[in-house]
Amino acid sequence: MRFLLDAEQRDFAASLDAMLTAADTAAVVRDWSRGDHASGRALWSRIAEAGVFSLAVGEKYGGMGVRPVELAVAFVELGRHAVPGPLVETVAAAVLLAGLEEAGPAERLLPALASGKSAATLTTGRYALDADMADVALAVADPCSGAPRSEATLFVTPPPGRPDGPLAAGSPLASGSRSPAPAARPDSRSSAGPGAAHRTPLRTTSSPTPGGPPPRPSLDPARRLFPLPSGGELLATGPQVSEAAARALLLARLSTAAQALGVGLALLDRTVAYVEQRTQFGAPIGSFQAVKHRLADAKIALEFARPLLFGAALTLGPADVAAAKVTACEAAYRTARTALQLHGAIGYTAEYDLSLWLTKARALRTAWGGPRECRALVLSGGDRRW
Amino acid sequence: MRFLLDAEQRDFAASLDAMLTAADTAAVVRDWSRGDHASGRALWSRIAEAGVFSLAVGEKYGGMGVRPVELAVAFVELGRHAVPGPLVETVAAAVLLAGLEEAGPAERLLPALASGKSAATLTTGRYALDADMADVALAVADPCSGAPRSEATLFVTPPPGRPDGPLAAGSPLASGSRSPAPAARPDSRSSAGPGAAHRTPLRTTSSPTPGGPPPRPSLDPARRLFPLPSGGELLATGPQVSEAAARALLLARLSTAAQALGVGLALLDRTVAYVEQRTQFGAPIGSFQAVKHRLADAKIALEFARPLLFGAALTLGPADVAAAKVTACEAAYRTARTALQLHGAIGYTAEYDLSLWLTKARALRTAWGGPRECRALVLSGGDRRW
Amino acid sequence: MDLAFTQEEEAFRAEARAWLAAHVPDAPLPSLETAEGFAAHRAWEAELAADRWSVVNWPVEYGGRGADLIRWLIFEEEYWSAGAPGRVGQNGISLLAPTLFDHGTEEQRERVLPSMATGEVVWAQAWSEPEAGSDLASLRSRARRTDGGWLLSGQKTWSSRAAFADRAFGLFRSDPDLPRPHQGLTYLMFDLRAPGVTVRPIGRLDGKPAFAELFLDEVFVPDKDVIGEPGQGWRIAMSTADNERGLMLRSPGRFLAAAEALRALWAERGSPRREEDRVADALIGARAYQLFTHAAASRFLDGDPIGAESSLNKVFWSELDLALHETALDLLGEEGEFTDTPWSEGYVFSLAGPIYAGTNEIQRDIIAERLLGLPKGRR
Amino acid sequence: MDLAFTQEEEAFRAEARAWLAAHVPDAPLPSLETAEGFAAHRAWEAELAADRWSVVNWPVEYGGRGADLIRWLIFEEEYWSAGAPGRVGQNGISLLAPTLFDHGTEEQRERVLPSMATGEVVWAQAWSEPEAGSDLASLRSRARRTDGGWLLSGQKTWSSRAAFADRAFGLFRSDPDLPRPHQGLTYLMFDLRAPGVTVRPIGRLDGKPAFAELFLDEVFVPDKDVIGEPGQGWRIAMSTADNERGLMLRSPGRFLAAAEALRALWAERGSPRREEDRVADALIGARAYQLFTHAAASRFLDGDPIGAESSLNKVFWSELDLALHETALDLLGEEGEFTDTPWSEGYVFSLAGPIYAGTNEIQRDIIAERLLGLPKGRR
Repeated sequence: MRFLLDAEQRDFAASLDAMLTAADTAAVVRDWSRGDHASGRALWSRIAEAGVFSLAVGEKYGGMGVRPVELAVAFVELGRHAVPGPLVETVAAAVLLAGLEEAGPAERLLPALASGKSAATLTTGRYALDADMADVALAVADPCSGAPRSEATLFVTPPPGRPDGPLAAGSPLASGSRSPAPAARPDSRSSAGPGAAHRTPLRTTSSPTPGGPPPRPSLDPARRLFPLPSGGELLATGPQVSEAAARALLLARLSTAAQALGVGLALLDRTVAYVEQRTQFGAPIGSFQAVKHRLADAKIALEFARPLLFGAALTLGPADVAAAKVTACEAAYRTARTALQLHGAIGYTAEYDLSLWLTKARALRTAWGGPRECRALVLSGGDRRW
Repeated sequence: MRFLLDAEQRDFAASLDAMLTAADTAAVVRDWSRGDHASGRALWSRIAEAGVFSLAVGEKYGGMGVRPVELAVAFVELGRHAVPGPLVETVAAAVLLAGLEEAGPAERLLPALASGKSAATLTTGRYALDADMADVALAVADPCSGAPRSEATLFVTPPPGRPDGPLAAGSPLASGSRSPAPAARPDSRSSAGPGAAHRTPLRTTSSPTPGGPPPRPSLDPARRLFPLPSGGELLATGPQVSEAAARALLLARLSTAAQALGVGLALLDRTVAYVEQRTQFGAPIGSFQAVKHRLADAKIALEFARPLLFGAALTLGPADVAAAKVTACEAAYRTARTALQLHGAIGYTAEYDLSLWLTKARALRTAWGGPRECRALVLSGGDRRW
Repeated sequence: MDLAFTQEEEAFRAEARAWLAAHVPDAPLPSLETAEGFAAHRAWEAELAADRWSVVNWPVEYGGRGADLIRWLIFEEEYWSAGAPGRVGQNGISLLAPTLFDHGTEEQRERVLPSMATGEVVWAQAWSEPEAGSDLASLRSRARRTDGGWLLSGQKTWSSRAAFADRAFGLFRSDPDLPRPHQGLTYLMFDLRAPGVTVRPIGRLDGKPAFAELFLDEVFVPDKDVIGEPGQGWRIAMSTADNERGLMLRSPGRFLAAAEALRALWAERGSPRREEDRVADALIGARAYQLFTHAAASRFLDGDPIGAESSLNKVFWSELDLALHETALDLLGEEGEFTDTPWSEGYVFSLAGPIYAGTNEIQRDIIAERLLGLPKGRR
Repeated sequence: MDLAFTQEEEAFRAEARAWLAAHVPDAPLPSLETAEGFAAHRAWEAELAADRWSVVNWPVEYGGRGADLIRWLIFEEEYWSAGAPGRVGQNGISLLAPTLFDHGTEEQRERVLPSMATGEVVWAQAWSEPEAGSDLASLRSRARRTDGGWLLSGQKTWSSRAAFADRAFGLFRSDPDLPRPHQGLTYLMFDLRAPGVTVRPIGRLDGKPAFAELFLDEVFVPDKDVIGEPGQGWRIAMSTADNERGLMLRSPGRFLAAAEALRALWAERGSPRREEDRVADALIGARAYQLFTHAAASRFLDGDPIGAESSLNKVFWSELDLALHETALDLLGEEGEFTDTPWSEGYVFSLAGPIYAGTNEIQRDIIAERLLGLPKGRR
């Protein structure tokens, strides 16, 4: 038992951190929030080059095998730098595709996801993150609802301008072209109904398809959540989808927990730096005991979320992953509240970069399993005895 | 609308406070906790002389009419001085007896309760406070359970050595004599079963009846809760009991809320005084910002419980009373936690008087309606719109 | 001690309720923090003012009804319970007007108040500066004497409403040579469209321009727009901080209405027991705040000043507001992150509560030192 | 990075589990804080020691098994999961023994440790004094040089276990003339039954004599009972405060077992959804503490010192313990006030957690200053 990142893992974190520090991610986030994906796409490629997406893809599809610990390491850094885009969703999509019985979809789509040529979005609900820029859009019909697990189905959209469909080899990133209107599926249900089987058209333009629905505004401007139109092309169905989706959900939740921890760590660092230089009443406010204790509490919350995250990465037990998710997100949100309070009014402004982390901390709490769902999972047990 | 205590009410509080301050209530509490009621009985008489119990008794029975505001004023002071005994229970018993259709029980018992010649205990559950010293012991068969309200029954025990029973005129305080074993009631259920109709024998000895069950130990040593033996003499039955008991419960809850607020105020006062004189690291610990902020939070909690208490006294709405109960008790407990933390080890000792308030703050939380029950009542509405 | 309203007060309540039932817009107005919403809210102020409901507690001659604090509380309960719009004139009405009543000249009151009451002139506050947040006495913006008035220079920030407002008020350093920072400040009113004023709107967390930075470059202010004596600005600003304004900053009616809305949301979501405690605590907190305010108003009407206890108030309502909105967002679940829900604007606003009008940290220092008598520390 | 135990570690776990299954008393022992319970717990220490389970991490020659930190963690998990009794020898084993290993003489180790391991000699700590709680350096009790040893005089307090224990250890001021309070302190061991020692038991909140005051009047201590150099007591006491002791003060196994018991209580009470969050948070907290400790142990085994991060530890487990027990009491409802429930003693004990071993306020100061690098304030 050595419950410690090894030197290689620490180096990986450090090199990602250095790359993202140099990339001025705050500016990328602001572009992305406006629907301008150019700088974000460039960053996406560098993240892929660093090997992040390969960590979610098996070796036979050009990846390095699914490596949850390294994914957690990477997503902490992605969160620390508030990197925008369907990062979690691309990981989850890769895991889902690899878990299907048919190898076809994985063979065709995974290499491009691993290499960063494609980005994927994936939804099990009503909204898909960054559906306007994702090259592959997957929708699972509500595997977590009351529906029998064997009924789960998976829809995918063909890449635009590629009539040979999503299973065509390579599936490279097309850009600048608009997707065709998706063919309506007669048996698909209304887009508003819960548990409905949705799909979303694949788009590679840098803004939502003209005439398509705009993203619903999130408090985190970088989170562009698109309502899903009805229709979609059936990719797979049956228990294989449910099983693969369950595993994908675990990885999505784990990655989100890591991202939230990174967001929290960044908020703490920035706030510590701020209170050291901000002077009121003739002293740096960081010398006031009330300020110190709030930051100490944030530190405690984050440092105890960290081992839950890596423990969950090692066991992938549903209760462990749920515990990591709720704890990292609550720690990040608590840190955000502290960061806002100690910055005062400047922290409350959208133009100050802190806001990019503050709003993300709130939004991630409910992404891929909110606090209620995660705590219920912890109580339902199912893991080995802790 | 003048939502302020008038001069008379403020004077009443001040005179009670002065009397109780002079009475060295901490020593009385320690006697009482050992089962030695002599000093407590003496204090009881002085509290009665000050008119406290008269505030729960109608004029025709020798009281001043039921006056919830003045009762709240009085119980804040009783709590502030941690006065032991079935104070709340005596108030509730008086309200219950006066609410029965038959005037007989009230006529016989209330004058002695008002004058302080008798103390009463009252229970709707499994334990009766200070049953070893109460002169009148009443038990209501579970009016709050799922049982139809019309089934509520009221039992009473005859005063010891008075074969003419509890309805005998005067019912003066006997002392030193043991109660006879109560006649078993053939239709009474087991003492352990919830919803059972119990009674408890009247005792005036200063310790529990030899051979009778001892009190179950409470964290608050002054709270001597006796399990109820089966049996009891039926005093009244039917909807009149339920209705009278409901009103008695409101007054019990209100008085407990007031007592808790008083406990919290005393804890705050004592802690403020302590941190001003306790020096560590070369300064009074009351000059440390973390200490100041914890005390400020206690102050806020208590000062916002206060208007809820008096508002509830004016409306006697069940939701208002429940809100006052849960808020005053949470504020008192929160203040107790702060008081303990800021006193450090000395506060953790039974011999230091602070402990008498600390442990009472915890115990009152669940007396006469715990947080869960009170919050549920608030949500169930039933009051006018706030 | 009673909570009973007089027949006249009940009649006042009935009149307010009836007027509101007839006039409150069916659909919510657009956000106050947008140009479109600002205009709509300004029109609503005019509608209120037309029937003397915009400033009920002002004297009749300035557009009010001469209502006392009790009637003001009644009006606010009815106002928020009716779902009426936010008040775009709040800064002027609750911050500037009390100062004018106490320290202004009759000429100033006659000139400023009626147009404030109708919303024709909307006022922004201009207190903070980049280096003077909680430590307000360290203001640097200057007022320099000139013929017939003053020239303002410097930078103000976090000026709420200033993105769309007409005029502003604040403190300026008119004598920089005095030894203590509280000395030599002057209280002035100025036009946000005067030459030399640059208004840069600032977006708050959800992007809406809820406040602005003001850059002032030799902005001329005539003597008639100085409130009180020059150099006495700090004393003037603080003297009204401790009066009923501490009571009137956030009315109980707002929180009672919000808590009822929360209860309705909770019921609509199937009354989850898991959130029961938090919903109950929001209802209880709103009730506690209402009754606390009733008690404070009663004391005030009996002639007692409202002092440091307004710090209790500030911490309580700001934490209540935040907890209430966080509970609502949690009830919304995944929908909670969207800014187009009925709860988002209130949540974002509630996040600022513990910061503005004196941070809650400062308020706790005040409670500890002034109400509990603890020794001053270095903080 | 892994959480996997070796085959040898798993075998160690199996051996511990089997032994505990065979030996843990069926019924709980009487409270440790009573004379009867103290004796029963002392006998239990002997039973543990007979099979070398009382001090698994000590070297074999002193009665241990030479277990590393990982095995210690495994043992503790099994120990508390088996519902085994509290450890009456804890003060000596976790506070004095590490100091003897680092700073004692071989003679001292041979003399002191074996009887500590068997419970034959139970040790009390004697750190605090009436005027020196959090500010430990301000100790006043004196050690005065005499022939062949020292004479101790003064008063110690909050000496846990001292009501029934045999010996004690603590710091005494041997040179009162030095300018800084940390200087001139000497670390000594002494007999609680020596002439000149008066032990006055002190009842904690529930009345049980969990600690005592010690009045020392010219108590003779031979030189052989001085640990390290005279005058170096502070350095010696602190040097082991930052090592693995910070890790071993409260083992994760205790909280894992308590959280599981809470889950069982919750289930027994009908799994009320209202308490679901708090029960889940107790389980999660215990798991987090387990994994945090695993990580810290791994770093320690890699040669990194355990420094100020033990302050994170202290605040976390003490708050977890309190929240866990408050939840249990709330689940018990009206029964929660009784001291004869299985939860009462744990609750009362948990109340002290944020106070002893450095108050949580001090720990937060340390976290802020040493881990976050914030400037020292006046506190």
